[in-house]
Amino acid sequence: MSQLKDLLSNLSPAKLGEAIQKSQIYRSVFRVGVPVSDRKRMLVMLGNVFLHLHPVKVRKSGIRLRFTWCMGGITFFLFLVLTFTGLLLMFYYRPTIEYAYVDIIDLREQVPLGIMREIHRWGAHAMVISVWLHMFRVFMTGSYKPPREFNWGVGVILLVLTLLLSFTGYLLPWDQLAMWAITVGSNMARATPFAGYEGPGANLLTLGENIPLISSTSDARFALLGGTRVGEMALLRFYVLHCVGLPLVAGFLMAVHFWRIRRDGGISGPL
Amino acid sequence: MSSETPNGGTPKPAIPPPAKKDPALNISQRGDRLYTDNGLHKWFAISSLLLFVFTVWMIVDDYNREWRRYQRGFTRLSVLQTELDRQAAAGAIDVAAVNALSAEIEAARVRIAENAATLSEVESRLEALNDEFYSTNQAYLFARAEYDVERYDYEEAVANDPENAEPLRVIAENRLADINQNLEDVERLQIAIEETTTELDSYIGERDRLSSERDGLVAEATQLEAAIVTLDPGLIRTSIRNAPILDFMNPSETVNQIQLQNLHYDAPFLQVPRVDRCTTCHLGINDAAKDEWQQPFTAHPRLDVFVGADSPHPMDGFGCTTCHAGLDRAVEFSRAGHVPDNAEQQAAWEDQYGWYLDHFLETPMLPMDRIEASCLKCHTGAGDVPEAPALNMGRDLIRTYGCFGCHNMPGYEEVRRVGPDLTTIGGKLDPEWVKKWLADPRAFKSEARMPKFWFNSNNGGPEFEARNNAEITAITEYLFSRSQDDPLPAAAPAGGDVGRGQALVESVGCLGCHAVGPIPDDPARTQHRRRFGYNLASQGSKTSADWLYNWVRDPRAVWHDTNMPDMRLTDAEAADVAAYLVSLTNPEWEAEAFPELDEAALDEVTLEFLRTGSTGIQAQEALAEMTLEEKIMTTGEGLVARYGCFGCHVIEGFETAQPIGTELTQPGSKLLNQFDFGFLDIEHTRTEWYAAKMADPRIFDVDRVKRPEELLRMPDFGFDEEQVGAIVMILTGLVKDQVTPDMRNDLTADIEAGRGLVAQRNCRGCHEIEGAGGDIRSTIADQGLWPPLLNTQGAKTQPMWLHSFLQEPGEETLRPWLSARMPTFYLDQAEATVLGKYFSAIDNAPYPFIDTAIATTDESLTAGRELFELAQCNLCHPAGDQMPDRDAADLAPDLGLAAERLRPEWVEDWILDPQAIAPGTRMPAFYIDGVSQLPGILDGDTPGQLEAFRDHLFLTIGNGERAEDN
Amino acid sequence: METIKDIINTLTAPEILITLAAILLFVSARYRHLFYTNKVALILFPAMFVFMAISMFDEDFYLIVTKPDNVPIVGMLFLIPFFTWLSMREAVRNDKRTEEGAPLIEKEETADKVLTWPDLVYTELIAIVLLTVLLVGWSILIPAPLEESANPAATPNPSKAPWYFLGLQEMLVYFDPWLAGVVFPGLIIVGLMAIPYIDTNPKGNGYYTFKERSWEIMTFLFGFLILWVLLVILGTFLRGPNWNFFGPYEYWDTHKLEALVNVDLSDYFWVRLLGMGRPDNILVRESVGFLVVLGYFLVPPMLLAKTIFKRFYENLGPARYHIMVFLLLCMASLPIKMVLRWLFNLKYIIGIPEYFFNI
Amino acid sequence: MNSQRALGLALALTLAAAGCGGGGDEFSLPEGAGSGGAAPTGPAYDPATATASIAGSILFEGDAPEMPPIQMSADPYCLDAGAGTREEAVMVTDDAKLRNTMVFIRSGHDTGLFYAPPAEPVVLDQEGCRYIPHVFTMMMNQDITFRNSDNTLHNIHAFPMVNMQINVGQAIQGMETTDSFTIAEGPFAIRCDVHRWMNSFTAVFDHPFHTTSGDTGDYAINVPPGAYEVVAWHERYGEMTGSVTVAAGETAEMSFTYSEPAE
Repeated sequence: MSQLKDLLSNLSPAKLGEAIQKSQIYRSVFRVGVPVSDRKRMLVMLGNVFLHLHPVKVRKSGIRLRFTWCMGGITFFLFLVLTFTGLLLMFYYRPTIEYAYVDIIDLREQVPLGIMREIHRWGAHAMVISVWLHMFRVFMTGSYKPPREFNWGVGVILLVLTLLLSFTGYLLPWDQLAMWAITVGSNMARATPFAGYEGPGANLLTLGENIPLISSTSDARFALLGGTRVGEMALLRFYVLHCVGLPLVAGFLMAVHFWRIRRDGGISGPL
Repeated sequence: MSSETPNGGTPKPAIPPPAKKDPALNISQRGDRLYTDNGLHKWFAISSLLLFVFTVWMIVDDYNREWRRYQRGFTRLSVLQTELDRQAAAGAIDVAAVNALSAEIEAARVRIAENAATLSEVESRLEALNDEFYSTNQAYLFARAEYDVERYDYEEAVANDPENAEPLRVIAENRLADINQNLEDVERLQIAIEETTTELDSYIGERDRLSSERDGLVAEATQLEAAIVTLDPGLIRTSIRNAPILDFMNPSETVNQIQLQNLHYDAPFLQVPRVDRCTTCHLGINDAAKDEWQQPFTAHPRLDVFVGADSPHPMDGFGCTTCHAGLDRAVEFSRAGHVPDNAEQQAAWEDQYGWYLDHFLETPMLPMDRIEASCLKCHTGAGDVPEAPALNMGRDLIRTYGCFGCHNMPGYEEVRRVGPDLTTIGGKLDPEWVKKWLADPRAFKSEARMPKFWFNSNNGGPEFEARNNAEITAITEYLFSRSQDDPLPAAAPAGGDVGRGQALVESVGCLGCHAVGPIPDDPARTQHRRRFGYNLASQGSKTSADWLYNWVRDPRAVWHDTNMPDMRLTDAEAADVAAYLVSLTNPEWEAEAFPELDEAALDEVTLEFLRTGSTGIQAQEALAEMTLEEKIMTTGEGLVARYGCFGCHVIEGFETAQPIGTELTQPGSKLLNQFDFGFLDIEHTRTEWYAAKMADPRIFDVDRVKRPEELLRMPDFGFDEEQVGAIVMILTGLVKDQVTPDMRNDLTADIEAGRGLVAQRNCRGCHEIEGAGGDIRSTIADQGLWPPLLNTQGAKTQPMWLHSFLQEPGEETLRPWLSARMPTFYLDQAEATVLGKYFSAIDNAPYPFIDTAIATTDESLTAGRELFELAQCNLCHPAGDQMPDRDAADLAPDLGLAAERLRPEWVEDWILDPQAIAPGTRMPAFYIDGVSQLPGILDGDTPGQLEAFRDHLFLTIGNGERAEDN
Repeated sequence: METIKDIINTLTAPEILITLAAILLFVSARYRHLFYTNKVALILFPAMFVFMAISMFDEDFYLIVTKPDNVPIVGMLFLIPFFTWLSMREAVRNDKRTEEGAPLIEKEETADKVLTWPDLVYTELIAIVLLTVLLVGWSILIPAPLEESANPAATPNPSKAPWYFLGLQEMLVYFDPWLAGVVFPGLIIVGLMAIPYIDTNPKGNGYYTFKERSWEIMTFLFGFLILWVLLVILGTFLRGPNWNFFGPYEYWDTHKLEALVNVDLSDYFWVRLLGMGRPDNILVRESVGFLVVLGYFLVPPMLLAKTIFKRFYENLGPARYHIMVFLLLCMASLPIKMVLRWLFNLKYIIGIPEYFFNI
Repeated sequence: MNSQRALGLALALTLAAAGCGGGGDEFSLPEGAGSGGAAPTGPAYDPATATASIAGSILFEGDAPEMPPIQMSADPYCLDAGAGTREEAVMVTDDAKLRNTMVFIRSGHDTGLFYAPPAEPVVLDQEGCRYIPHVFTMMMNQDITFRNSDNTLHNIHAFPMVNMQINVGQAIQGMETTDSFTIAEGPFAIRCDVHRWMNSFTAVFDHPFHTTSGDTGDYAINVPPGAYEVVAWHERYGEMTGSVTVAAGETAEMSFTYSEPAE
């Protein structure tokens, strides 16, 4: 009887919590326990694979919104949001010209939580803006200066990748907006010097007298679109780039970017 | 560092040193923390709450779609309706009968109770038997299974190891004996159970029978009650079924869709199968009982033609957007592309549904007054489409006004130019008349079909007057100079009488295609087919009596390509008609004279033509050297080319010229940005553009500054609003959507070709075919004198007879009471065959070989004679040599012709209910709702009587073939 | 009201808008103590908001602003000025403190390090949650755009690139595609990546300041705000059918025409100046253009190295110096070409359409 | 988008309630959904309320045109049975009243009521190769019985514009056929196609306030008190209308005068 009483008294939430925290399972997962002491708080930062991207301690100024605008973090979070919603959208979207457009209509009309498309699209736009603003802030605080020169360079590539991700994604709904935006955008490739058939120097690249190397079916634009106009092949190319190619590269560079932030002294501040 | 507080509280910082700097900068001076935990918690709490709210909002917003409201409403109404039906069914129950049965059941129950002991003994016996049966049967089945294995072992051994097979055979055979024993046991038990059940039934059977009888009386009400429970299983169950996430299993609210693999949503350059989701909201569309339900639940108003499973266009095969257009996959009111029919509806929709026009929708729904345009997707021929009057009017207009002369249009490639041959203009008209005619054809007669090229909205100003007159003069002179006049075959005999001529024109059938002056509206039927031939008003001011005489006497002799049939007029009749037509003059017209040619204006036009291909200076020099004659010829030829006169008229030298108008193969899919709206303030839609263009083809030159030769050239046809609407319907209906041939399998080439020919020859001017036409009837007051309806022509007449009749209609007089006559159309073999096939195809009648041999009995023939006499057919119908004693006008068709003219099975249908086949016919019915009104013969047996009628008609009166008895 | 609209329509013409914006940028930087203050912000941003709100009553303005894909640019219209103002305000404050001999704002806190958990991690979490809320709300209220299905036969007028590339598309007005679409974007990327290596100014590392790096900041702001963001906004809101300019309150009439009377430099030289025909030989014809372009890229570096860029030349050394000046000259070529176009209707400095080589 | 509304809902509703609550309450069944088919649209009319009366005569001014005899040679039977019959278009009594004129109420009666058709049928007889009566009125859905009292073939061919045409052949003497018209419509003819001279005229009403001037040239209609538009219709002379107001228990006098129009 008394044993039962003991048992019951142990069932109070506090005691239960304590018991759980003492259990082997809990300790195997959360090495440190509830980070209530400063020591534990540091250990948490060191012990967690995600959190250890951050140093244990940061400059006060470095966490001020006024200073960082949080734009880098927002950009990364938007990238995660886009990955997640993009994954869901891939279940419903077929990158063929027959179905691309009607699948988007279905997402709007019928698919439960088709709002994922809205989140994906607006998130993508927001990411373009936030990445610009991140660059703007980094410049204005002079944070590209040594020792962060290389990381600035990585950041510039990431910015370009962000624009390319957005650009490739722009085509996928296969509506007039998409097709003509990509047509206008990709038409510029036609004018690539030497590599585009309307670019300067292209008609100098000939075999013998009059066998052109660069024609409308063998130039930079053709390589980009897989055809002479924005069609089925362009859709597939852009889809693969959008869903696999570019995110992989961006993910890899992001890892470098974050690692270099740590290596180069964390969030910048006056020396 | 070591100070730990529970709840993750902040270590109390040391008291901050006084701020050294501008406090506005808010520089924290507190130790190793920037924020307080409570502050962060507060922010976190607020943001989390917001996130929760927004997440809920998102799910609700995503879930709460418009269509759910309709589905809930529909379920609610269905429950209400079923409840009303149930009440009605309950009210209709014969309560007395139910009560009587209940009493009997009670009595039976009492009797059962009296025998309770025996009953229970029988029941327990039955139970024991059932138990025994179960175990015995199981033993039998197991033994069978063992035997199958042993038999296989034996067979296998025989094949592979014959020496050792014998023992196995013994084993299997022993087993077989066991099995037979088992089977016997089982069967014995089955019999025992059956007997016991019968015994039991003798006690309780009566009660059960009575009960099921009583259930039968209330069955309808009970079923409806169950239906209500199925429809509405209660709030909680419905809620669980339709809850977000859970609704992936078996929701009652769901998006309904019709998938159409063969009908495509026509995206540019590719075809996507349609997925019509319209029935998600239009839930009662296929249920005739819901015809008065409010939208969106209303049943389709024409389930006999559309949507209904038995209609020619069933929902599962054709969907909705194939005809209605709109976005097939949308389930939201505006996005689906609903388009209001009028401003009132638009206001109501905006109020009720927040309606807006989705400008990104390529094919918004067609408003009701333009829905017929969709028929053109499948009904691609040039003939009429049943039940589409406006569309047919449009097609008639295109055919009669000859749009295809200048514009390439599908379906009209082989049709000849609509205007008269101008290579013989000199023998028919005089130049003064032609000039005045060109200047304003409708001043000559309001119904003129020739469009107006000059003095229109873009060349009607005073500055154009001299120029227009010069152009008209040049064209006229040019045409006459090229005319090769053959002498007329005969001169008109004297003595033509105007009165007799008028009577002839009004009675022989001219008015099926022609009218004299404006055509009065007739609410009973359309009149546009009477515009097929030229309006006869003012004819006397145009052509001479000689010409008219030759024309009406034998049109083909004057113009071999004419559509005008031969009315088989005698010479005297032709003279009368010519006299009458000559008397129809237009004195105002004759009083006016055409202005003299202004040579300066002519020079200006001539110069335009000379300038093409040479410089301005060269042109000036060339002009200076030309005579007036040469100028006129140059200009005339140039103008014929510029205005494309050869599109409608045969003009020498232009026989193979290319049409000058815009191609109209898919005008309904022409992209909006390819239309030039100019500065016209109209809505930028295809329909509006076409409507404006048809109402005034030059309207888009308004406010434009152009040189004369750049002006729009399409002439003004003077269409009224209705005509404009009809043509716009055709234009918007010719879309690029491709329908696969198998979707048109009911619409055979025979039907399309026949409809085309019927339209081309204007058969419907006089006859009603497929329920439409017979425009001439408006001019004939007495229904009895109307030309025959051809509604069941294919089922009615024998192919051979029809074929020869169509080619030589003058051979025999079928209906002596009619003054209108079937003209000779000079149909060739092929055309007569087309019509024969067509009539047979629409009635699903065999063609061309049919069996007219009649199997009969002598009794039937006798009965036929009696019936024939009783019904006094001979009172009106001539029958062979029996001629009724009546005026020819009161006679009915000669029954002597029936055997070679009619199909036997049709005769039976006809006698059974003449009004059903030819509403308004004089032929009386002798069968009311299928019940014979002629009792006493064949015991009043309707089918027998009908056969007897037929037999008499074909075998006794006519010389039909009697089938061999077998 | 109509007069005000007309005035704004006139003021937003590209030549005026870009000039005004440049002037505003430089003036505000010159008088930054007055301009980048809280007070100005409190007036400026609400005023912008009110201006937008009132403008929404204009049908044409409403149509273009509420086009779903233009929503981000409307956001940018507020975000970019705000963050420009914010960074400049911080810079001004820091400069003031430096002048007074006080430590920088950031510096004061730099010494103090705080624990990442919870201060940073927690605030990041809150930021994530709030951003999610924003995205969800935005997504619920504004459906993603979906127009009619793609149709290669129906070219919309105007056809626009995605909004973030509209700066490049706007450049097409002044340069041929090979420059505006390929070379310049490449140079932008290269130039951005080169910044850390040609900006050797050790000051201003890790804190806001204007005074210590005013040259770098002004160059960057000019490039980013005027030559990129402003051109994006211009391309989005003010370019209509046929890429013609339309004021914010103007109806996009497809019939509107602009006279194409631009001429090449060779025309100016041979026809207008020398009064003779253009030589047949392409190289001779375009020799002036080649001279101008070569001169543009060769002469200024030398001159500048001797004069106002003397300090740079000494600090950077010849290699870095020449790269920097080359990039600067490329950047400057856009406004220079703009001005030449606006003032002289100059089309190409070198125009060899035969080889698609037009500058 | 109902986002704004949904925002309000969001806080208040749990997911299940939001998903599965009521909705669709704004819809309702069409009127008369329960009775299953065409039903009286209003309360039934009580004939006892017809306490007033409209009465009068159809007068004829001038000399009555003489009706020509009918040429019945088409059917030998008729030659006998109908010997001496004259056309019946204009028949004037000795006191100068016009027979065979329809009189009916066009407006003024309560259209909200349901007027039940009389149970007894109208009878149209064919005797001596003519229709009896020559002019009559009836109600919609009222039975009409055609009777052939002649020993020859007749067909009864009604030519309504709105209703279905009827064309029944009656070959046997004494035959009766019953039918009805389901829609109210103005006067139309009934003819025999076998004997083209035979004709009769009727009209179908959705109310009981109609009669003919019969053989006497007088008529009377019982109506509830009220103001009415009264119409007289004659097969040759056409329609005349008049207005009348009548109180309970009173009889309003309403006469019409026809005359042969001047040629």
